[in-house]
Amino acid sequence: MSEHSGDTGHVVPVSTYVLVFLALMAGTALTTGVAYIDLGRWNTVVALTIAVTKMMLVVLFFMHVKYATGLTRIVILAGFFWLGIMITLTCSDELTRVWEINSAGWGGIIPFLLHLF
Amino acid sequence: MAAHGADKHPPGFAHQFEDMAQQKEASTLGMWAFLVTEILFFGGMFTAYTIYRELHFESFVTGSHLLEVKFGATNTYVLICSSLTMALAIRSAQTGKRKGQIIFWLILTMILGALFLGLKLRFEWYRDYVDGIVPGISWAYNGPHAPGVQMFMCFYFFMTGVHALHMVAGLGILTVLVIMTARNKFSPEYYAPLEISGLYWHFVDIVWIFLFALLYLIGGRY
Amino acid sequence: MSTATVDIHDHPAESRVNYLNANYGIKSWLLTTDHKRIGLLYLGTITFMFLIGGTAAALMRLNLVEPQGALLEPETYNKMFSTHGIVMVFFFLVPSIPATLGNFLIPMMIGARDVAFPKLNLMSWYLFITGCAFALVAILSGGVDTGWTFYPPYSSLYSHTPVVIMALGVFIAGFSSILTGLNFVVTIHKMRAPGMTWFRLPLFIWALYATSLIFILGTPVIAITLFLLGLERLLHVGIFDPAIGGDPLLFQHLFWFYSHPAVYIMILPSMGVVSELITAFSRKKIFGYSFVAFSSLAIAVISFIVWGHHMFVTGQSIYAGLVFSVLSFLVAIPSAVKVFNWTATLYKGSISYQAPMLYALGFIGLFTMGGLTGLFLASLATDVHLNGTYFVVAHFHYIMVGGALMGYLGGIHFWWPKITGRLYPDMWARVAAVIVFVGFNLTFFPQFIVGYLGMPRRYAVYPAEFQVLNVMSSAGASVLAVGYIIPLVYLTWSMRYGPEAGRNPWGAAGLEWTTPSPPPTENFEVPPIVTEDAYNYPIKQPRDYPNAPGVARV
Amino acid sequence: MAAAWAMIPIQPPAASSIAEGVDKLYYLLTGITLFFTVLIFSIIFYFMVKYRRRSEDEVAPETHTSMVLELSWTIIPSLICVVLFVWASALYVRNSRPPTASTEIFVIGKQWMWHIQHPEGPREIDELHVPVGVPIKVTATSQDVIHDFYIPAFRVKKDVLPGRYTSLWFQPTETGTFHLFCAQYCGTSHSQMIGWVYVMEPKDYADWLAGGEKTESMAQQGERLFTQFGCDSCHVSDGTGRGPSLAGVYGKPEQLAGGETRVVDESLIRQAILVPNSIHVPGRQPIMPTYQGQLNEEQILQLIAYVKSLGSQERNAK
Repeated sequence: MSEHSGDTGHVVPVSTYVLVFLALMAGTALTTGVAYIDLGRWNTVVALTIAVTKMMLVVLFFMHVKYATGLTRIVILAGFFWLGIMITLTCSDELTRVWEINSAGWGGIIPFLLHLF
Repeated sequence: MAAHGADKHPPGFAHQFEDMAQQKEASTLGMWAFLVTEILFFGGMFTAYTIYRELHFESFVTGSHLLEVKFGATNTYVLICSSLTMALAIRSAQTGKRKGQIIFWLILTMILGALFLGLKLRFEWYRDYVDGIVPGISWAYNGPHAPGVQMFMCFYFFMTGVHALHMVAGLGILTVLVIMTARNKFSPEYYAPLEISGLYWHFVDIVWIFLFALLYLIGGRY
Repeated sequence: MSTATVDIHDHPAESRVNYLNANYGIKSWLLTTDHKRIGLLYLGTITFMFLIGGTAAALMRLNLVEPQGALLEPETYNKMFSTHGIVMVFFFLVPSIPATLGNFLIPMMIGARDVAFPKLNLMSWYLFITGCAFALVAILSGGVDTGWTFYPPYSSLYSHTPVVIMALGVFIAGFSSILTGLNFVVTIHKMRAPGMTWFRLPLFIWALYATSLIFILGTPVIAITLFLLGLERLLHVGIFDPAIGGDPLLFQHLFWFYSHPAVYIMILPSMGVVSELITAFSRKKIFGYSFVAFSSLAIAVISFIVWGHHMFVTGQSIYAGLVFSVLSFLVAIPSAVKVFNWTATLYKGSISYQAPMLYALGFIGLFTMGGLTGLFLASLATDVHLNGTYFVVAHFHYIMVGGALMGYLGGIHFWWPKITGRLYPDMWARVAAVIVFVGFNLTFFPQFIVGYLGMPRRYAVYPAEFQVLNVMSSAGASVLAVGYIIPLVYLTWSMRYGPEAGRNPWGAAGLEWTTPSPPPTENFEVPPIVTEDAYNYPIKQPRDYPNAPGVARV
Repeated sequence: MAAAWAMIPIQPPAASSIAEGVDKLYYLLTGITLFFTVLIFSIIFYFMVKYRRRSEDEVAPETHTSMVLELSWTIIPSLICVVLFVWASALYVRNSRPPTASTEIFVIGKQWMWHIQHPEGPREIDELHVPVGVPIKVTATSQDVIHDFYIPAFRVKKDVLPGRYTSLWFQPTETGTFHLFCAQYCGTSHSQMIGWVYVMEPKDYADWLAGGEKTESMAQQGERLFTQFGCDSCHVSDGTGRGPSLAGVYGKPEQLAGGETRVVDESLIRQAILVPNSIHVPGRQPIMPTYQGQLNEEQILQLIAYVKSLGSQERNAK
């Protein structure tokens, strides 16, 4: 038979839900406010960090992953891992095309490879 | 191991399973696997967005400033409220509350979902149409970075459009849940349809959280 | 395998209630939630699609007999190879083994009554035929001419054919794949019989588990990509449009993120089938069970990080080229491990050569060649010359036809007695297997050479110096066609006139052989409890193959 | 019979300096493929005969998984793959870097023909004349869909993309006539988008260039466009205009806003003409208007040739 484990029927107290809800509302207010402050490149970092935090709150409490089995967590992580593969390897092409022309920085790897062989 | 063929099956039990616990685990795992496909479905657009944002940064900032933060933020609040009401609807079923209470939370969730779509349509998409910043349908933008801004607006409409389609599907699912609740289908032993529909609803909420950050707040609004 | 003692001397199939005669009428099929019947619905559908794709291929090969085109206008030829590619990839090969044999066998092999979500399973089939219907509408309204790859900007802004309808068909069929994969993953995780631990699973299950992971993780990306392409075509502006700074290569990245793993959707289930066939017909435990099992998972994971080798000459960054090249070589290793383990399984076996085994051995040979010629394309310097030529066409046909299709035919022949309760004439089946093997090599081996000579693919007309090799290839294709038609005839014949098969005509191990043929609706008379590893040859229960081909009748 | 086999071609002409290296690797790969195919087939045949089932009740003896075998057929293929990767990649990197003193040719692909332009002025359609023994760099773009510039005899191939430049290079080693193919499906007449490459002795090539009708060089045509579109009103050569002087910029690294440094090449000049405000040079206002839609691909190439000629004049002066 299959592995029966984990407490999928965990009842989360209403107070937890309300606290998470308030945190999410506060997070939204915060991220909107920060957008009006000039942080340069850091604006994006802050906006994404807050978005990821909000996502974690929703996933862990509203979606009960805090109380879920290891299998559920692996499934979720796999989803994000594969999204990471897609973004990383696509960027490895799209964002390095100008490197070929630019001999500085990583572009220097080509003469290096030529030397090697 | 629960013996198959026990005389009395709880309501909602499907014959291919051994017991309710196995059935519930299966449906939860199934829903999570489906959400993984959704991550990658939206992920295709997020990948494209990431790359173009890097390549056409200035255009994307200019395009982003055509959107109004107040509507994006309001809609974020609305969706977070709907997530709370959804969670409370499931909790009511879990703890065996009267069906009236479950239906109350479900309908409140639907109202909030409909409010989101209404705001989006009336105050954003319709105005964009009037202002001529809908690529391919009504395009009259003449400002700086015109090609890149058009690209940004393509992303804006494709991403929020696909998200809105998911909201509409969610409203359909909620309607079915209300009917099922009214017909006394759920009990503290069997509420898996509520639970997994909740997962879907929260997922759609999460997608919006990212869309709000990426489309409205990108590169700051100062 | 079952500890319960079951009288294996079944009454004739007609007098027993089984999944085929449990109820009758068209409605009992169209509304069925029985995984076995759904498998057969798929079998019928994909056979029909195979005939369409095969007809397109036949017309192409006929046209290429003469350099100036023997039959078709270039425009028609372009539609033919597009139809062939789209139908064969999305509507035949991707669903072939998973949706037919997988649906039929997964619950039986793990000792379950059905898949986890039977209604969802039926919905998958309805989605699939809806996708097929869209594809047929597109074909009947003239056909698309984009190639199966749908590269923009040709497909989005230049083609004058019903691209949106065809893309929609593929999009819908994609959702069918997603739901099938999801169903399989949950079934394998949650529905295994008592005692059926992960390492007692037949390797077919491991292979389909790996395949299902690709369905779940890859298919959504092709869905959204084709969706964006359709929008671009409808709105005349979109994210792949170079006029507004879009990058057509981004489409190729997203397309191959799914479509390269899709090759492994086709080949992994075949590898699973071959693991079953090799063990059954040499009566041996598989050599290196865990290596074969984990190599399936390794292939599934690695398949997602190699897609850039389709783009070495497209203007992709040289750095990405280097990364994708080294990753592409990685996939050779688990593939090699599988081939060597199958070969080693034969060592000291008791090998018999019934038709399924001939297909399995043919698979190993052709897959070896297909895999090794892949090295030419993973190597950057040679890929520059060979990419986009007939060498690539030959290479992927060795994998997708020599590999995937041989495995599919082998599997159909192996489990046919279980599915229908009938035996087919083994002699005809052996003849057909040999014809397929010979015809296949005649068709595709010359294409390696003509590709190295520089003949680009998708050419309706070509320089005269390539004619000899093209004529050879077309001649081989006609042999191959005969090899495909013969099984269609005798398998259909056997459904009515074949002798009763009994439970286990091959003397094979595995839960599916412990139940009557055809199986009862709930698969097993007594829910099985598993106490042994897979492939525990010699099987301990009495063998039952009175009518088996090649066996002396008492 | 032997004569019939001889009719089957098995090798394309090898007529560039790149071909030899590629062919060597090809033969190595063919050797590896043959070796393993023969190995697997022979083992299978041997087992098929030796261990064929002799009686229906035959019981196969149990054999156990051998870690040594498993490891060896994991590690040996891995080592072969490492060697192949290193060899193929080194060759590829070398084959993708044109020698600095290459002669340039410009190619525009459109459905369904190849427009080829020599810097000296002559234009050709579906024909390419080149001198033997000289490295030649091809810079290509497309007016519509994706094409692919493929010369099998030289073992070179590159996609030709709309909105972007790609390039390849080759050095012909033999005179003769060779196929030019489009190797990326581009629509109805894809298979007729083919042409010929004529490799000539340098003297014959010079005669060919001089013959035919007299045309201005690409740089001269670009200079006229430079005036016609009013580029010279801002880009004044002494640097006093509203835009920077373009003298000598080609090939020099330019510091851009955000700390990025890019060498001024064909792609950057193209970007500057079509999407000027995507390039920020510190201390300059983004006032240049876009010329998208006003210039065709050929004119852009001519302008680039002109800008490049300014650079070489400056270098010559030094």
